[in-house]
Amino acid sequence: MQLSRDDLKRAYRGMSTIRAFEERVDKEFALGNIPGFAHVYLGQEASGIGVCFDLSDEDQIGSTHRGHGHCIAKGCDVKGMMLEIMGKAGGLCGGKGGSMHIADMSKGMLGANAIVGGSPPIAVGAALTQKLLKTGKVAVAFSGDGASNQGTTFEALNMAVVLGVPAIFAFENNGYGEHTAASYAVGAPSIAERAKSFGMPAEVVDGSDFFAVHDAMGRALERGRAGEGPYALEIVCSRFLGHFVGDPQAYRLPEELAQARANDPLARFRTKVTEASLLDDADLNAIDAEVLAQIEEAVALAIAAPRPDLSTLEQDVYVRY
Amino acid sequence: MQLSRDDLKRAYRGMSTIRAFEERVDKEFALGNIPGFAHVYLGQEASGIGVCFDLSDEDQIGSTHRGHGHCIAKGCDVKGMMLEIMGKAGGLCGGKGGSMHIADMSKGMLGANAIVGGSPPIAVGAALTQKLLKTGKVAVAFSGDGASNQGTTFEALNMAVVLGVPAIFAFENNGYGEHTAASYAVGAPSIAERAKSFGMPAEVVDGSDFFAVHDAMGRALERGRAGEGPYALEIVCSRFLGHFVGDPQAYRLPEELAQARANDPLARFRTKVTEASLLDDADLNAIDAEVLAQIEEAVALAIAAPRPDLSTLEQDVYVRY
Amino acid sequence: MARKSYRQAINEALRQEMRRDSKVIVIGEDVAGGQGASGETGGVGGVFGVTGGLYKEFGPERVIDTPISESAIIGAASGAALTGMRPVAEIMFVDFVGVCFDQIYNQAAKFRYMFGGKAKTPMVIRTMIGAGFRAGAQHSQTLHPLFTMIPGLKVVMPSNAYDAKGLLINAIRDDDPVIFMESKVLYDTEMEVPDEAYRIAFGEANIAREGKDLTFVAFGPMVPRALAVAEVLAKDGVSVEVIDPRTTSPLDEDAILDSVGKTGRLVVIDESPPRCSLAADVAAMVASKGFRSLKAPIGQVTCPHTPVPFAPNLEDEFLPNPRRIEEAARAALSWR
Amino acid sequence: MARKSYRQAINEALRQEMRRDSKVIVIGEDVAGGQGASGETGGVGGVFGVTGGLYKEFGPERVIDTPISESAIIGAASGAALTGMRPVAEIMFVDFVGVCFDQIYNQAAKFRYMFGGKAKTPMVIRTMIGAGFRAGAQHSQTLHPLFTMIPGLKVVMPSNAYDAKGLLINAIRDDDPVIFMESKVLYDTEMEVPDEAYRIAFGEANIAREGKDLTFVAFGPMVPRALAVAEVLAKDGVSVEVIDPRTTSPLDEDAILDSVGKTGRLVVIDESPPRCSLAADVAAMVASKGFRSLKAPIGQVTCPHTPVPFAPNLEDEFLPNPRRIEEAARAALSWR
Ligand SMILES: Cc1ncc(C[n+]2csc(CCOP(=O)(O)OP(=O)(O)O)c2C)c(N)n1
Ligand SMILES: Cc1ncc(C[n+]2csc(CCOP(=O)(O)OP(=O)(O)O)c2C)c(N)n1
Ligand SMILES: [Mg+2]
Ligand SMILES: [Mg+2]
Repeated sequence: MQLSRDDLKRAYRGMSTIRAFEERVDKEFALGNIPGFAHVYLGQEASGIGVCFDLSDEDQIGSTHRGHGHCIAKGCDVKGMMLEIMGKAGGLCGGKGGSMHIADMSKGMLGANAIVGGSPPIAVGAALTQKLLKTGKVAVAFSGDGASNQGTTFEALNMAVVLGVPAIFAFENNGYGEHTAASYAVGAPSIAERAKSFGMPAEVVDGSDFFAVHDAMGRALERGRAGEGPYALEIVCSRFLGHFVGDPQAYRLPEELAQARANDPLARFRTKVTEASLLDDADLNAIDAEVLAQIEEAVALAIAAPRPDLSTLEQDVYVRY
Repeated sequence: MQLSRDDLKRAYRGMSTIRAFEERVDKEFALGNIPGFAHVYLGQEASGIGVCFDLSDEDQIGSTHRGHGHCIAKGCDVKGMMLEIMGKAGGLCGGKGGSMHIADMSKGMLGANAIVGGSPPIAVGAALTQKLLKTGKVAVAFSGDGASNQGTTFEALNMAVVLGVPAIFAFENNGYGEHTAASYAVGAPSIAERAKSFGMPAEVVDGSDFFAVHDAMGRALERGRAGEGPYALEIVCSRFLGHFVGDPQAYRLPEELAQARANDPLARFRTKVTEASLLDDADLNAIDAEVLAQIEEAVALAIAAPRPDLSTLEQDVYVRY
Repeated sequence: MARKSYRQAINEALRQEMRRDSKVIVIGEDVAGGQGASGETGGVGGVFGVTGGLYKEFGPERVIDTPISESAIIGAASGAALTGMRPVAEIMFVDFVGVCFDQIYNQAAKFRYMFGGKAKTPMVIRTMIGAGFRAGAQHSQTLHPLFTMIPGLKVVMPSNAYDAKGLLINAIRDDDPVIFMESKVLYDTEMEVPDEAYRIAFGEANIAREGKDLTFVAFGPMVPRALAVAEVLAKDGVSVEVIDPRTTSPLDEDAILDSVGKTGRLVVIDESPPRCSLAADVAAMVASKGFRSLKAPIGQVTCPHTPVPFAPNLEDEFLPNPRRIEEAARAALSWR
Repeated sequence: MARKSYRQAINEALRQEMRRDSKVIVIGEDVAGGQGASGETGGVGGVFGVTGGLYKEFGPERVIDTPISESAIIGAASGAALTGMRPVAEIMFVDFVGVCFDQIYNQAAKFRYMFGGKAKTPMVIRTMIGAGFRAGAQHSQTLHPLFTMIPGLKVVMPSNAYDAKGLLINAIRDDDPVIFMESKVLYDTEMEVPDEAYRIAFGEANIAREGKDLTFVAFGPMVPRALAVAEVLAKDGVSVEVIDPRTTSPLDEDAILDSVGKTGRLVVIDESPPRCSLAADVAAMVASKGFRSLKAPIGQVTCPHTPVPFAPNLEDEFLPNPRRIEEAARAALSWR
């Protein structure tokens, strides 16, 4: 698929935003400004952006505990996100959700999900809505390699085939579920082949290459929008950092980590578009600079913001009780 | 695998026992002598007997709601079973379990299971014991085509591969999960292929042919006993009657039911062994007669037996509390 | 108005709501029946026939049969609800919730709160509850305490056909996730049920019988039992008030406290093992908020701390039965 | 004897039991860590390091890492237990039980009863509980009521390192399924813990502090909070008895009733939403069996009927905090 210069800038801006956001989360976490845990998306930027690039606000996604990148890719406001992650008033979920529960219905973002395998069934439901209302839209379930072994995920694959809904299963295989390698925990030779055996097309994609992801997603989308049923992508990518911010990662050799960095999706994008003279370094650097400023602003805002009012504690459990 | 005359008699006796037992359950249910539900195994006799034929009491099986055949195949006492199914004192579970919860640890029968997909994870655990204690024994998980779609079953498949345990997944595909066809509910082209994609050998077997089942199980057992890991069988068979005793089955055409009967596993066995002059009709008829007498005795005993003593109500919740 | 069974009342509620609102869909195992089979499709309507006929009227897009995959059923319902539909999902027997519990308590019930009030999940989970059917330990539970404890979920336990219809219509129109617990032993009980649609609000108890000496609080299938014992006691000149809260979450605390304020004596009749039960919940609430009114210890008639046994005599003894209810009533009455 | 943290005490219990009995195995996600990875294997020992070092000593056959498949983990444990092993399975955060609940309550906990007493299932499920970690709605629950209601399961909630060791050893040697709930906020708390193995029996409460004016009953991480408030009240001359039941099932009813018999006033402090909670359970039990002793309504300090909020100030307010505990105590004391 041929992308315009504007598209390319938009793609890079997305990846750059995730990169800057997550590096800052890592830093703010170390500074004690982020309560709880945080799982950052560094190294996987091309996946989220590639998958979500052609989605509208009416296409839906379900995400994971490692959801910041998906949120950004789906158009969530980074200020609202940073406020949320810091547990502040004005956060996308009023400070009640936190890093693992960011959602924005208005953007078709049905929620990060702290339960591994939580999202795929829900995404099937969103895809069912798309089918029943004949919207021509789709629903994407992001899952990790680890989540690919959860019973709920398997059920969702089969259900999507049986109901013939436009669900796209984006398996982000970053090689690890926490501290255990996918090579150990996924008994199957391939997540994509396993998904295919459920009765849907599936392919393995180089997840550090935005263009590869975007192309594959194009095929998945075509099928979904045409009402032909589900699709699965195994997006092979790398986690630059540990499972959660602070994980020392003794289980990964330095060489492996170096290799991941050498395959940096932003760098690869830059090389590709500059070598093809589609964009030049200045274009990309300008985006990086804008993005950094935007994140800086979000962080400043979030740090300065107050905590949610205590009166909100018992609000919004129900629409009405 | 060459079977002796005694083996053949034993195989036929097993199938005949299941047949007679289940036909009687159907009848006693109609007479009001069996409380609750009953799911009979009529038409699937060759599967249970073929799978369990070479198992010892130390090999374990986990069963389903349609478990009478598995119990008989694994050597459970038919008197104890009939008492149990009628809810009487002296039943295999003291009358507390009923049709869907018959178990006999001394026979390696870890329980019928009224939760679809309940058994496979448990069988993986039993297989783990076999592996850790290096017994050379296996554990079999019986599941239906319907159960093949349950998340717990999928997890068990993957877990068995990852842990490398001697679990054998016997998927009895009788074409229906309750009143819904497998062709609708199993999105995959084949249960066996789907299991294979998890990383284990798998094959489709004619489940109305005792010899085919027994042969395939031989291959599964060989792998299991050698400590080489799990195996899956998709055993294609027919349910002669409805899902539960009393199901009118308007969703199945008479032709389909007739076809199932035409493929009767007992009749096929008889034809095969008599045509090959391995056994003659008289041998088989004698077995049928013996079996009928045995079932008659079990029923008479069970009908006459008292209900469990009320003092047992609060017993055996715990070993000690 | 005509006599209708509890089953028919539920069926009618579904049908009327589906006619009224095209966003209402039914999804579950065999809610149509016969999909992919050689014979008739849609002739089953659930193992107990409760969704009978809906497939014929509304077709496969709105009466959706599924594989045996309860997590995917609940997820499909909640995902559809988040995005604009009003699904009515069926978990055939409540006992099966263990395979999909995460999708209920961590997902559907929590969305609204976790997402800061910006999502709504208008879905109903219909399910069958209760012992007395000789269905054994994994098909006879009630498990309402499990749901009542979940913030974000509403829990409905109709005890008769009239309530079943009005409460189900209310559940379908409600914007929160609701679990609707149908008593399988009540399906064939009949009474007058209006033909038109009507709503019964949640959190409003029904005073099933007025009285002044003793209060019974009972849930779902225990209500007819409580009424029967009240009738027996009436012959002895004891006047029992029977409260049917109809929903356990929200719970109509006022109705219970008012009644105990009048009678001073309370027996809670609850079909569940005793620990962390609704009986305990109500007893603790009254012991806190109605302390001054209490003239006797609160009686709790529950099941024992055991799984549901299969044998009919054991199961009958397991259930809060008339003898045990009456004993508890007399103990409460005799306390000075 | 040496000072050990709650984490170390648990680790030591596991290690000693694994040394004693080769049938004891540990199974769960990342209980070893690093399987299949390029670097070190076994260096993780659980996300909070509780099983640290076990892999190095006992190897992959006894410290078994699994895929993220909790139903298969619990099933693997119960199937192994039925056939002769004594597995200790880990469900990392208790919040995840929803994906494997069937394997706990319908399977492992019911085997013995359903099978007429002919099976035993000696397994332990270790899991982390509680809020205060800013981990959000799906990683901060306690859920002990969910387990306490299950016939066939035993439920352990250690509140300190000494108890943690003795209770875990007892759990491993117990022939029934036991859920062992570790408080993540207590992992780093230290005290003197004997080096040798010792057992603490289930159903025997610890009188964590003696007193005569008021009884506190608290569970797990709420025990230190109860003790702290008791200390504050002592400065005002109020003598509070603090009961730590240690196991919620079985529950040491006698210890609670004896204490209330003495003090006449009870506040239950329970980290869970209020409905069908342990607070309600204990309050109802005392309101039934200790009715005559009660001089004041029973106070229940619980969380509100909400999911666990993420923002630290909201979470601190959500938890039964010292202010709310003290208020409840003063209300109970002031009642005439
Ligand atoms: C049901 C459940 N089990 C376990 C966990 C703990 N956990 C959180 S993230 C994670 C690893 C997930 O791995 P993967 O799906 O590959 O995603 P990644 O972290 O690599 O993005 C685990 C085990 C959980 N949150 N939910
Ligand atoms: C978790 C769960 N969901 C649904 C049911 C209800 N149910 C009992 S048997 C059955 C059909 C099972 O089909 P299959 O696995 O093919 O076995 P078969 O009855 O054909 O032997 C269903 C849906 C159940 N018992 N457990
Ligand atoms: Mg991963
Ligand atoms: Mg079947």
